[in-house]
Amino acid sequence: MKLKDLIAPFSVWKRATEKPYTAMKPLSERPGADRYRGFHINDQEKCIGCGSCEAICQNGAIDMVEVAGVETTLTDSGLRPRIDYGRCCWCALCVDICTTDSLAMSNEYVWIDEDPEVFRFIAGAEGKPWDNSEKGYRRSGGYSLLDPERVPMILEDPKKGVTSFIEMVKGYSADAARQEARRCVDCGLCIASCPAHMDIPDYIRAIRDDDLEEAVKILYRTNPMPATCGRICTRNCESACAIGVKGDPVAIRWLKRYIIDAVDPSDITAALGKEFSDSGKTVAVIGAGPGGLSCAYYLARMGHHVTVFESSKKAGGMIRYGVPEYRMPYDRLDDEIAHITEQGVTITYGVTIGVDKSLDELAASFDAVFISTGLPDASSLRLTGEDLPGVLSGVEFLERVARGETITLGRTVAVIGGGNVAIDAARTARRFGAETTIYYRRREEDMPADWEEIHDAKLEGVEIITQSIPIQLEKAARGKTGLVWGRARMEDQGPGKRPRPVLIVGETYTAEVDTVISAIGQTADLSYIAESKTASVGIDGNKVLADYHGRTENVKIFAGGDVVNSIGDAIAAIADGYRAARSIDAYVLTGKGKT
Amino acid sequence: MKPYSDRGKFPERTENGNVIDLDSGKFVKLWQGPQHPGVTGNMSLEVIISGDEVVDLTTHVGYLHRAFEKLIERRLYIQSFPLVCRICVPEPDTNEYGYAAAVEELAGIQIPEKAAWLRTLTLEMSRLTSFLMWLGGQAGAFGLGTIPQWCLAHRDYMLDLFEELSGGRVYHMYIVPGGVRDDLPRGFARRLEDVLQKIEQVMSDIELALFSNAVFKRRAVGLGIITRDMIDEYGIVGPNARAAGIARDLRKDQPYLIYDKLSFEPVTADFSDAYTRTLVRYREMEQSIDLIRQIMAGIPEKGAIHVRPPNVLHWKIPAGETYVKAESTRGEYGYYLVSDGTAYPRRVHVRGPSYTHAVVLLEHLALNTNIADLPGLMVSLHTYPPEIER
Amino acid sequence: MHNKETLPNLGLPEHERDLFCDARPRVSKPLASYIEKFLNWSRANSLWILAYGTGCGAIELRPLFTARFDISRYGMAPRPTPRQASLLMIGGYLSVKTLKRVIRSYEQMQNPKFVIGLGSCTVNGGMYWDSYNTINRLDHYLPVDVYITGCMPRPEAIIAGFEQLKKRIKDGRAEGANQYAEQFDWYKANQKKIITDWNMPDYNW
Amino acid sequence: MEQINELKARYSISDSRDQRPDLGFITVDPGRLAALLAELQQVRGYTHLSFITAVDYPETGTFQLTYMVHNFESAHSLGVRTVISRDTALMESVHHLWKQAKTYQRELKEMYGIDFPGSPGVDDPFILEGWQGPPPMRRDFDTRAYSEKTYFPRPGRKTSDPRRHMQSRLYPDYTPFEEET
Repeated sequence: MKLKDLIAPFSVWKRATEKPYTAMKPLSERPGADRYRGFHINDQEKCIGCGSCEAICQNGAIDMVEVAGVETTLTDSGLRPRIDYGRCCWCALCVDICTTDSLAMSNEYVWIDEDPEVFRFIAGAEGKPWDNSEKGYRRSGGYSLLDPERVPMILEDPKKGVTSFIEMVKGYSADAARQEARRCVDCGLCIASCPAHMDIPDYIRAIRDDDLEEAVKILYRTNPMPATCGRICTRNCESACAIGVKGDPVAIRWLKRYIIDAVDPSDITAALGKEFSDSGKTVAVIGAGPGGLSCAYYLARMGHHVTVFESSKKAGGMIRYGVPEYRMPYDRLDDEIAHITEQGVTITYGVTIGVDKSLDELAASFDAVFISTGLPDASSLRLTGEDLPGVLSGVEFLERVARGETITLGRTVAVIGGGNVAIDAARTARRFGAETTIYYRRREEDMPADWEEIHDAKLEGVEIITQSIPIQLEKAARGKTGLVWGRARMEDQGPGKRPRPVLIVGETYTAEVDTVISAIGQTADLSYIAESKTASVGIDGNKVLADYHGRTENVKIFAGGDVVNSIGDAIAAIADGYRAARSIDAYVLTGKGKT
Repeated sequence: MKPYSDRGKFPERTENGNVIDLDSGKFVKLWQGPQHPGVTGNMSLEVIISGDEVVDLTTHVGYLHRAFEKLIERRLYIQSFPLVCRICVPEPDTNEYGYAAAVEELAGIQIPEKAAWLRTLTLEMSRLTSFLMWLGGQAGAFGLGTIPQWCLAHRDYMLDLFEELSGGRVYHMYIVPGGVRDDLPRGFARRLEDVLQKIEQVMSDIELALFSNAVFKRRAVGLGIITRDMIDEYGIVGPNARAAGIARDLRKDQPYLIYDKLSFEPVTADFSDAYTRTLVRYREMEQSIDLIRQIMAGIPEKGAIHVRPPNVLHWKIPAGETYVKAESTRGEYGYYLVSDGTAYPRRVHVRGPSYTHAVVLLEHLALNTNIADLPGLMVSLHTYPPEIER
Repeated sequence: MHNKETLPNLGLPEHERDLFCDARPRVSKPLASYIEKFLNWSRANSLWILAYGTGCGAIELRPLFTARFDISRYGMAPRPTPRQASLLMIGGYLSVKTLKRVIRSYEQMQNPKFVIGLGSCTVNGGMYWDSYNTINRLDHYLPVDVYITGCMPRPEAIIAGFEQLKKRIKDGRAEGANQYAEQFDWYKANQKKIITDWNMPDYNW
Repeated sequence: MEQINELKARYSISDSRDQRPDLGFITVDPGRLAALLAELQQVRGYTHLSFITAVDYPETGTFQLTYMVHNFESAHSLGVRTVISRDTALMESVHHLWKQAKTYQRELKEMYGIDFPGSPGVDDPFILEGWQGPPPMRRDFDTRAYSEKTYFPRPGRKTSDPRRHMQSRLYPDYTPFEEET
């Protein structure tokens, strides 16, 4: 032992005069660091109740519960996370996965109680002292667990596409579809927005698991025309998608299309099976559009004998005659209709109710009748000069193209309107080589047409003039038609309302074009109902009055599709058809109608 | 000074082992722990003494068994990273790294360079933090009360830095599969340097107060000698092995993260007893401080910190198996991961160095030591029971 | 053989039963209120903690005892033996094996005695909620005075928890030991339900 | 790995694979395992045993045992795997090669019910105490169900699935078409 070993330890006494380490104030006042993972905060306004936090919590600490003052809407489940601090480990995975970035953590950390039952709270809704904390853990910019970007869709080269009617959207490959399907967080918020309430997360899961047979079964549970909806659906679901809050919504429509394109039509029949009972009941369906076909399909699978009366030569309704072939190839539609007729549905073509057969006759010879005649006629522009020879309606134009008629449009075309029909007409006109311009009253973001359609139309060289109100149509030189239009400004209508276009006095222009196509809406001719003596039902303008279940005031008559609902798209008609099929089934089996 | 191993072997040994007849009155059986300040963590030692000499020792573990490996099997891949850091409380980052690296390897994820630097930084910071706590414990086990006070106070300054960086004091949960969770906060380098200087200062005091302390020397020298031929037989790793002159350090031998870009040499000594092991770890603390400075000098200014894995709620990892290891304060710490291609791991095995150090090695080294030195011996092996039972 | 006042100690081998006390714990009646008030004030200001790190929570107890947080200034100190301690800190999760030792330690502590539960695990199982080896609800096995949330609670939160406990003691509400004695059969039944190899006295005096 | 190729025929090693340059896996018959490990340790320089562990495959009724050995000279780790029957769950002990092997074997006995006859103290409880259920690490043991039954979670928790909740609020009258086949 050295002397140093005895002395050296005492040398540290020199520290005795220094400031002690101890913090003299009560330390409970020390705030957590800026990033501290303290107690949860949740912005109740931003939160949409998707439940991803519950799904990722490995501690089972989160419950989704109802909160007073939060309504359930199509984009908000109305549920909010309640966190059990008897489970939480403050790992902040819930914050990382949050689809809206509403969930975060404060830097507060002191919560003491004598009662073990109190440590459960709905973050952000119980007025905790830390609710408005600015500090605490937030997901950092360089780190995320969710993929905000959609797998890009392969499109036909617009320069090439504009010369023919080949399908523009090529569809996902299996890899791309699985990759896109992985973006889904399985929350199911989208289901409510779909009129047919398709089980979207489940079929997306089936894609992920590569189980297409299961996916097909899920599709046909609510929708007998998935190939159609996979292409032309208005996809309200995607606007409710939780991923869409911060990034691109999951491409639900393209995923649906992938399933049905990847499966051979014969495999669909095999997957669904064909065994069903025979009830011996007969049902007439008027109109072979999506609503009629959907109703017929489900009725047939419920065991009833269905006859569809269609005035045209082919089935499909607006999907065939209103949607151009480059969006909805006819052979895919034919496959889909073939699958429906395989279920035992008879379609009688070229029979117009009210002309060849009356509604009364049908009501007398069938156990029930389903009306789904849609809105086949174009609405009037109500402008002078509408009857000029160079003016035609979008519906008429598209229908004639679909029938294969030859149409001379000339070199320049003006399309009036901003809906899907307007875009379809404009892009079809481009395929006839015409320089096409769309005139729309409001701004581009107000256009009811699908944003991807608008985008693709522009790629194909369609020009869009927004905030332009047509004033009148007049005859112009060299057989042209003059479209007189005025510039509009947008007038604010208060919060939550769409701004209204108002004509700016004095700013008028005239466009001289070869053809004017008006596409501002559609209407129906319901005289065959009004003429009926025994089977008449309530009518309001161009709409048939029917309830949610497709039941009209006449116990035997049911109705659905565009002729009933105000949404006016294919999926709404399909949903109407399905619900009406259930009502009809209940009626023909029990003889009881609306209670 | 006579090392303990020179004492006569007692009790008598036969081919079947020690002859210990508790009824003979020569022996006393004592339970040390789990509720005992002299054991590290929550474990217990079943000690048989004769006089004050330990003649037999059995380690009992399992008091902290939470079935991590079982729980991981029923959690998604992402859900386990908050779980694994709980396996070793004083040094959670090694666990976070091991788990994340194993998952990344099977998933085929290459982490960005900056994330690798940040990971190395946290690993070295946690090494220093863990050693500070251990050094306090080592001094405390020999009855020196002042040094734990210093060490834990300075460890707390390190925890402040961790809190600032990761948002957590003890459980950092900073290393996630794919990278790290956040960049360095503004001004972090300066505050880190301040703390490092404080630690250097206190370490110079510790050097005087501990290594030149007659009490410590007297008790630690010759205690629990690990000879070179024991190393592989017992599976001894880390500072325990390096103190015996075996220059094995995974950071050097099989460099991971960015250790190949840092300059350092494994610390070794040539006689592994409690005193030398303490000294080796003390030098490794100095080395850690140096490494942290090297990292802070070399860390890229800009760059991605995280690669997004596929949606973690249904992240399936291709079937396969791997074993990823890292040099923790105690030595080789590894994660053996088996994936069967589903969203849940088939098996995760956590290999902690204490598994051998605290069981077979301690049981061997404790023989013929003085009962009063047992805590000192145990701490000098640097063991954490949760690694054993997980 | 055993009347209602004694415990059967069936877990012990027969020859050992005589070695252990078989009395039931008794509820201690409070003294006159002003004396009790004074006693409670004294108790609140000298809480001695049993140095038993039962789980992760122990990691944040060490800083408390040392220089930076230094709870000695609140009259608190770690004690190595239950006989000298009045406060048992449950550091989070308890495996069944540890629970057995914790019960033993708790019962060996002298009245009045207090229990603080640290972290989520003591409330509802915490992150080990689905583990086969850890209990979910501490209050089923021991009377708990104060819970501190966190995983782990920071030293500052623990100090705040001590303040709460002191308040509870001064208010005369910290009657855990009496509660344990009153509902002894319920606690014991819960304990024995999960500790299947009960090889110690029914009450560890 | 050249070393391994030499051993291949003698120990009928199947399925050898390089996971990384410094990590390989080989599979060997259970009967040849102890001999192979002895050669690896004593001749081939794989002197360090990192761990022994088991992987449960109830689907095939087997356990895979993995012995991770390490060669410090070549800085190469080798995972020696062997597949044994889940029903008999019996394996030769290697405690004579490495001291710590007995601890691993004791753990495997307790957690998986794999017996290593001759391994010192293999039947002593290691981690668990008074455990009466099946070996808990076996995959058919449901830890969550056990926990809920034994340690009963605190009541009062209730959660709603967003999709069911939205249906009950927004379209309660809608039911999808289920085939009755």
